[in-house]
Amino acid sequence: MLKSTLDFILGHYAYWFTFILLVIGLYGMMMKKNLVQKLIGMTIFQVSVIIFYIAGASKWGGTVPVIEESLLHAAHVQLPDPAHYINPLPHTLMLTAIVVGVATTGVAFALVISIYKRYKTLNEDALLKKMREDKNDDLTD
Amino acid sequence: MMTLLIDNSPVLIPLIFLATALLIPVVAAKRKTLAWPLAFWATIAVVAVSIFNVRRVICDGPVHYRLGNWAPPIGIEYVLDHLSAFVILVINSVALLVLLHAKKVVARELPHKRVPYYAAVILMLCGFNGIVITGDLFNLYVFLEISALSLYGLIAAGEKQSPVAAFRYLIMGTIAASFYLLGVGFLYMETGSLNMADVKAILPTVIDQPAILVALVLMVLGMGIKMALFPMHGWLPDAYTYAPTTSSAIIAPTGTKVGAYVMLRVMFFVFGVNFVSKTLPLTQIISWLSAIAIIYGSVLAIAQKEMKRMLAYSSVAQIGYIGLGIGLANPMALIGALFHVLNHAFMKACLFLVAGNFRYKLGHSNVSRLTDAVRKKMPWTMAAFTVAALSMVGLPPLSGFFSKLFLILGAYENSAWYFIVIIFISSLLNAVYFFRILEKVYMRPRIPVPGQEEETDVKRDEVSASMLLPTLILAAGLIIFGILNAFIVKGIINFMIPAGM
Amino acid sequence: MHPEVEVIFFIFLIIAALISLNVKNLLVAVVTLTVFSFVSALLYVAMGAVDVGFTEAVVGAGVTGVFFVVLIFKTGRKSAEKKPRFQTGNYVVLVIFCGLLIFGSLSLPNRGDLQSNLNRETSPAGTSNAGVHYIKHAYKDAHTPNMVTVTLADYRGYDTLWETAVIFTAALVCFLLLRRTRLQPMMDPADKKEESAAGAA
Amino acid sequence: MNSAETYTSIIPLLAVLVSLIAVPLILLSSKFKNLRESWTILAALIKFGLVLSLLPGALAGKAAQCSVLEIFPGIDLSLRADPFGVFFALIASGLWIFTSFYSIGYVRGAPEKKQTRYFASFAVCLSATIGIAFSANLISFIIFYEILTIATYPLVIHKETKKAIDAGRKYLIYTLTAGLFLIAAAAWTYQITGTLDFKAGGLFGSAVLDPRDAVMLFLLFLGGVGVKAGIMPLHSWLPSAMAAPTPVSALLHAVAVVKSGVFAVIRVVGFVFGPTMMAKFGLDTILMTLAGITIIVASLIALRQDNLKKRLAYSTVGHLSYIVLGAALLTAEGFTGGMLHIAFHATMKITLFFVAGAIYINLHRENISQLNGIGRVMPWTMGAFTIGAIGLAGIPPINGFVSKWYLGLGAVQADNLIPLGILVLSGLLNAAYFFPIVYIAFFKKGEGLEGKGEAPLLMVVPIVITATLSLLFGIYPDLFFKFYQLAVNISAAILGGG
Repeated sequence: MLKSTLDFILGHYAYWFTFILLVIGLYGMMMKKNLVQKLIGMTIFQVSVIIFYIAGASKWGGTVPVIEESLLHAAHVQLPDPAHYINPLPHTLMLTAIVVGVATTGVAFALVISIYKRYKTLNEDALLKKMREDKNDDLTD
Repeated sequence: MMTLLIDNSPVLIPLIFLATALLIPVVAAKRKTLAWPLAFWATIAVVAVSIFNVRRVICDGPVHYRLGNWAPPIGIEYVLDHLSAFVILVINSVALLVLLHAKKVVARELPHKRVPYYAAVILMLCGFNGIVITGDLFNLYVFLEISALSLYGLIAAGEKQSPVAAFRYLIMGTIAASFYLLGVGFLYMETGSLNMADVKAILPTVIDQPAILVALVLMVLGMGIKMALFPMHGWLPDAYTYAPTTSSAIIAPTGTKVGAYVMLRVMFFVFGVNFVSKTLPLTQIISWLSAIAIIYGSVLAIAQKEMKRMLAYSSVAQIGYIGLGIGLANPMALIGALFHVLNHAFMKACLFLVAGNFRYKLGHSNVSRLTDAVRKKMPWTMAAFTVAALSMVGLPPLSGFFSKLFLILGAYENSAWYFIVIIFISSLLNAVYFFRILEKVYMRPRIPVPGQEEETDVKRDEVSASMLLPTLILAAGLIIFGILNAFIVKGIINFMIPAGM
Repeated sequence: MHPEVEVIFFIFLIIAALISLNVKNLLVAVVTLTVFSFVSALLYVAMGAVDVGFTEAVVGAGVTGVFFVVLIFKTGRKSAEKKPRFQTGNYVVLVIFCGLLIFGSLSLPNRGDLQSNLNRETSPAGTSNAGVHYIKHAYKDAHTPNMVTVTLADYRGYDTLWETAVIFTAALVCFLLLRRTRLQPMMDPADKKEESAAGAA
Repeated sequence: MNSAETYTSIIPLLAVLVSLIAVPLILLSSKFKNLRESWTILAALIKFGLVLSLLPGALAGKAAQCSVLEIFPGIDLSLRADPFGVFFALIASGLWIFTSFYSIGYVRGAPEKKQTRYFASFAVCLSATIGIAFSANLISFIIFYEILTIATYPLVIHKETKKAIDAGRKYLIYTLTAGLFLIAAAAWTYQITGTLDFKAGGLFGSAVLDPRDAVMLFLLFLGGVGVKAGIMPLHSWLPSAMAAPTPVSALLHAVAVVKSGVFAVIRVVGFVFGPTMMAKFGLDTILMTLAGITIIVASLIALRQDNLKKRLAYSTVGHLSYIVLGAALLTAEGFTGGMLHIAFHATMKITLFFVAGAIYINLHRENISQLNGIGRVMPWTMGAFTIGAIGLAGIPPINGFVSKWYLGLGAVQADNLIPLGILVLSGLLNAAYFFPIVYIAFFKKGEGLEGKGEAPLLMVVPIVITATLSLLFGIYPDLFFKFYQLAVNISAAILGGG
C-alpha cells in the first residue's frame, strides 16, 4: 500500500510542479497589465507545457534516446530494447514546440514595438483608454 | 506526371500554398505588382485541386494519404474525407473571391506592404488547409500556429489601433493553442498515439479516466477561443474592426470556421458522439453557450454604428448557430451547422466586401452616414448587400433560411424548444439591424440634415468589375445554395454525420 | 530519472517565474526569465531530453533573452503598474484550472510505467506504438544513432517542414509589421479632390 | 375525390413565373412608361389565361402537379393546382388585371414617384400569391409566403413618408415574426409526420399527437397564418398599412396578402390538421372564439373611424374572420361559405378600395365627413360603392349575401347558434358603418365640388366592372368560373378525407 502510494507520488509529482508553473504563467498572461510582463508570462506558460511532455516521456533507468556506440553493431542484428531508452517522440514534438514558441514571441515583440511607437505606453488599461479616444472611433450610438 | 498529381492531391494544397508563400518575397521583391498575381493564381490552382478532391471523395470515398510512406501511427497521415474536403473547398473558394476583390483594395490601403501582406495571406490559408486536412493531432498544432501567426500580422497591418487588437488576440490565441497542446499531451499519455483514427480506436479502453475528460475539456476550450465562442469571443470585435479591409473580409469567413471544424473533428471523430453528448454534458454546455452567443452578438450588433464592427458582432452570433448545431449533437442539427459553415462563409465575405466597397468609394463604412445616394451611386453593391442581409435574416429561398430550418428541426429532435425561441429572437434582431441599413439606403432621408445639401443628382459611381464581381458572385452563391441545398446536403453533408449520432 | 535533482530544479523554476513576473524593473525580470529558461533546459537534460535541452538553451534562453533585452531598450524599463486590484474572479479561474489539471493527472500512468499505453509496444486496439517503434527501428531505418533526429527528419519529417514554415511566417509577419508605412485611407484620391472642390465652392 | 387525381403539367409553374419574368422587363423599360405598363397588363392577362386553363381540370377533381426541384432533402419545391388552389389563383389573377388598369390611372393621376419599383414589386407579389395558391407542401408554401412578405414591403412604404415608414416597420415586425412561427410549426409537423404535403382531410394520418402538443402546434400555425389573416389580436398592422397607395391597399389588403392569410387558415384547418383532428382536440373552438371576437370588435372599431380607408381596413379585418369562422365550423356548408366569401369579399372590397382611391385622386379627400354630396359628382363611382356596401352588409342580391347564407347554413349544420348570432349582428354593424356613407354621398349637399366630375376613365371602368361582378355573382354564383361548384367540391374533399 505504502509502496504503491509512494510510486504514485514519484510517478506524478513532476506533473504537479508543472501545473503550478502553468498557473503562474497563465496568471502573468491574464492579470499583468504591462505587455512585456504578459509576454514573460507567456514564455513561462509555453515552457511548462514543454516540461509536461518531457516529464511524461522519461522512464526509470531509461537513457537518452541515442543508441550507444558499443551497441551500434548489435543494433543491426538485434532491435534495441524499448525499456532501455526514453521515448523519443515527445522530444521531437517539443523541439518543434520550442521553435513555434519562439516564433510566437518574435511576432509578439514586433507587435509590442509597433504598439509602443503609436501609443508610447505598454500598459493595457492605458492602451484601451487611448484606443477608444481615437477620433475616428465613434463606433456605437 | 498527371497520375503523380492525382495521387498526391491531398497534400498538394498546403504545398502549393507554401511554395507560393516562399516565392512571393523572392519574385516580387523587385516588382511589387507581381505579388497579387502569384497569390491569386496559386489560389485558383488550389481551388481546382479542392474541387477535384471533393469529386474524388464523393466518387471513391475517403482518402488516407501517408506522408513519407509510414503507416499511420508511425508517420503522419492526411485524411481527405467528406468533411475535410468540403471545408477546404469552402475556405479556398471564399478566399479566392476575396483575393480577387483585394487587388485594388490592398494596392490602395497598403501600397508598400503588398509583398509581405500577400505572402501572409497565403500562409494563413496554408495553415487553415493544413489544419483541416491533417489526421495527426500534433501536426494540427503546427498548422494552427502557422495560421495564427499570419493572422496576427494580417490584423496588425490595419488602422492605428490594430496592433493592440492583434496583441490581445495573440495572448488569447497562444492560450488557446497551448490548451490544445496540453490536451493533446494528456491524450497522448493515456493512449500513446497522436493519430486521430488510432486515438479513436484506443480511447474506448481508457475512456473512463479523468485524464481523457480533462484532455477533452482543454481541447474544446482551446478551440472555443479560436472560434470565438461566447464567452471567449473577446478578441474578435476589435480584431475585425481595426484590421485592413481585406484582412477582415478573408478572416471572418474562414478563421472561425476552422476553429469550429477542429472542435467538431475532435469531439465527434476522436472522442466519439456517445462520450461527448451522453457520458458528459459537454454538448449541452456548448449549446447553451452558443444560445447566449446568438442573443448577445445580435443585440450588440444593433448598437454598432461602424459596419465592420456590426458585422464582427454578428459573427459572434452566427458562430453561435454553428456551435448550437454542434451542441445539439443530432444529425439534423449537425447538417444545419455544416450548411451554416458554408452559408456564413459566403454571407460574411459578401457583407465585408460590401463594407470594403463603401470604404473604397465613400471613404467610410459608417452606418449612420449612409443615405439613399449610396444606392444611386452603387446599385449593384447594394443589391448584393440586400441579398446577403435577407439571407442573414433567414428568408427563403436564400440559404440562410435553410440552415436555420435544419437547426430548428435538430432542436425539435432534442425537444429543445427554447433554442427555437432563441433562433427566432435572433432572426428578428438580425432583421432590425439589417433593415435599418436597407431603410436608410433605399429611402429618401426623412429629415434633411442641415448643412448637408440634398444630393439631387448623384451619378452612378460603382466600384470596378474586379471588386464588384466577387461581391456579386458571393451574393448569387447564397441564392444558389438556398435553392440547391438538398443537393448539397444529400451529395456531401449527409456523409459527414459521425458514427453513433 | 533523478527525483531529487528534478525537485530542486522545479522549486528553482517556480521561484524564478514568480520573481520574473513580479519585479518592477523589467530588465531584472528579463534576466530572471533567462535564468528560468536555462534551468528549464537543465531540467530537460535531467529528464533525458538532451536535444530539447540544447535547443531550449540556445533558442529559448539565448535568442529570446536577447530579444527581450532589445525590446526593453526600445520601449521602457519600468513596468508602471499601479497596485492592481485583487481580481477574485481571475484567481478563481486559475484555481479551477489548476484543480482540473491535477484531477486529470491523477489517472495518468506513473511516469516510466512500461505497461502504460504510452510505452507498450502495441496498443489495446492492436496498432503499434509510434514511440516504441522509433526506438526499435530508428537505427535500422535510417542508420543514425540519435532516434530524435531520425524521428524529426524522417518519421515525422512533415512536422519539421511546417516548423520551418512557422519560422518563415514569423519572419514575414515581423517584416510586415515593422515597415514604417501605415494603412492608407481608402478613399479614391480623385473622389477626394472632387469633394474638397465641392466644399470650397 | 378523396385524394385528387394528379397529372403532370407545367402550367402551374408558368402561372407563377409569368409575372416574375415580367419583373426584369419592367425594370428594363423604366424609361418608357407605356411599354412598362404594357408588360404588366400582358403578364396579368397571360397569368389569368393560364390559371383559367386549369379550371376544367379542377372542376373534374384533377390536380395539375409540377415538381420543380428538391428544395429540402426529401421535399420538393412542388406546385400542385388542386381545386382549392385554382379557386384562389383565379380570384387573385383575375383581380390583378383590374388592379393593373386602375393602378396605371392612379399612379399617373397622383403622380407617384418610383413607379417602376411599384410595378415591379406588384408583379413579384402576384407571383408569390399564385405560388401560395399552388404550393403542394408547407415548405413551398413558406417560401412563397415569405417572398410575398418582402415584396409587399416596398409597396407599403411606397410614399416614404414617416407614417409610411413606420407602417412598413410594423408590417415587417408582424409578418416576419409570423413567418418564424410558421417555420417552427412546419418543422414540428415534419418532426412528427415526416411529410409536409398538403392533403385534403389532414396530413397527420395515423400520427399520434399529445393533446397539449396539438394545441401548441395549432397555436403556432395560427400565429403564422393569423397575422396575414388579420385575426385579432394580430391584426393591428393592417390599418396602419393603409398608408400605402390605394391600389396597393386594394389588391394586397383586400385580395393578395390578407386572402393569402385566410387561404392559409383553410389550408391549415382542412389540409394539415383536418376536420377530425380539429374536432378531437377542440381546436375548432379556439378558432371560432377568436374569429367571433374579431368580427364583432373589428366592426365596432370600424364604426368609429372617420378615415375612409381605415374604416374599410377594419371592415376587412372583420370580414376575413367570416372566412375563418366558416372554416372553424367544420361543416360542408361552412367551408363552402368561407371559400365563397374569399372570392366574393374580394370583388366587393376591391370595389370599395377603388372608390376610396378614386375619391382621393379626384378630390383629395380621405375622410368620411368630407364626402357630403359627392355622389352627385361621381355617380358611377358612388353607385359602385353602394353595391359593395349592400353586399358587405349581406343583403341580396349582391354576392355577399350568398356567402353569408352558406355560412349561416354551416352554423345551423354544426348545430351551433352562436356563430349565427354573430353573423346577424355583424351584418347590422356593417350596415351601420357603410350606409351613412352612401346616405351623405347622395343626399347631403356638398361643398367645393363645383366643376368636378368623375375620376379618370382608367379608374372608373375597373370600379364599375368589379361592382357589376359583385352583382352578377350575387344573382348567379356559378357564373363564369363556377366558384360555387368548386367550393362545394373542395369542402366535400376536406370532409371526405377526414
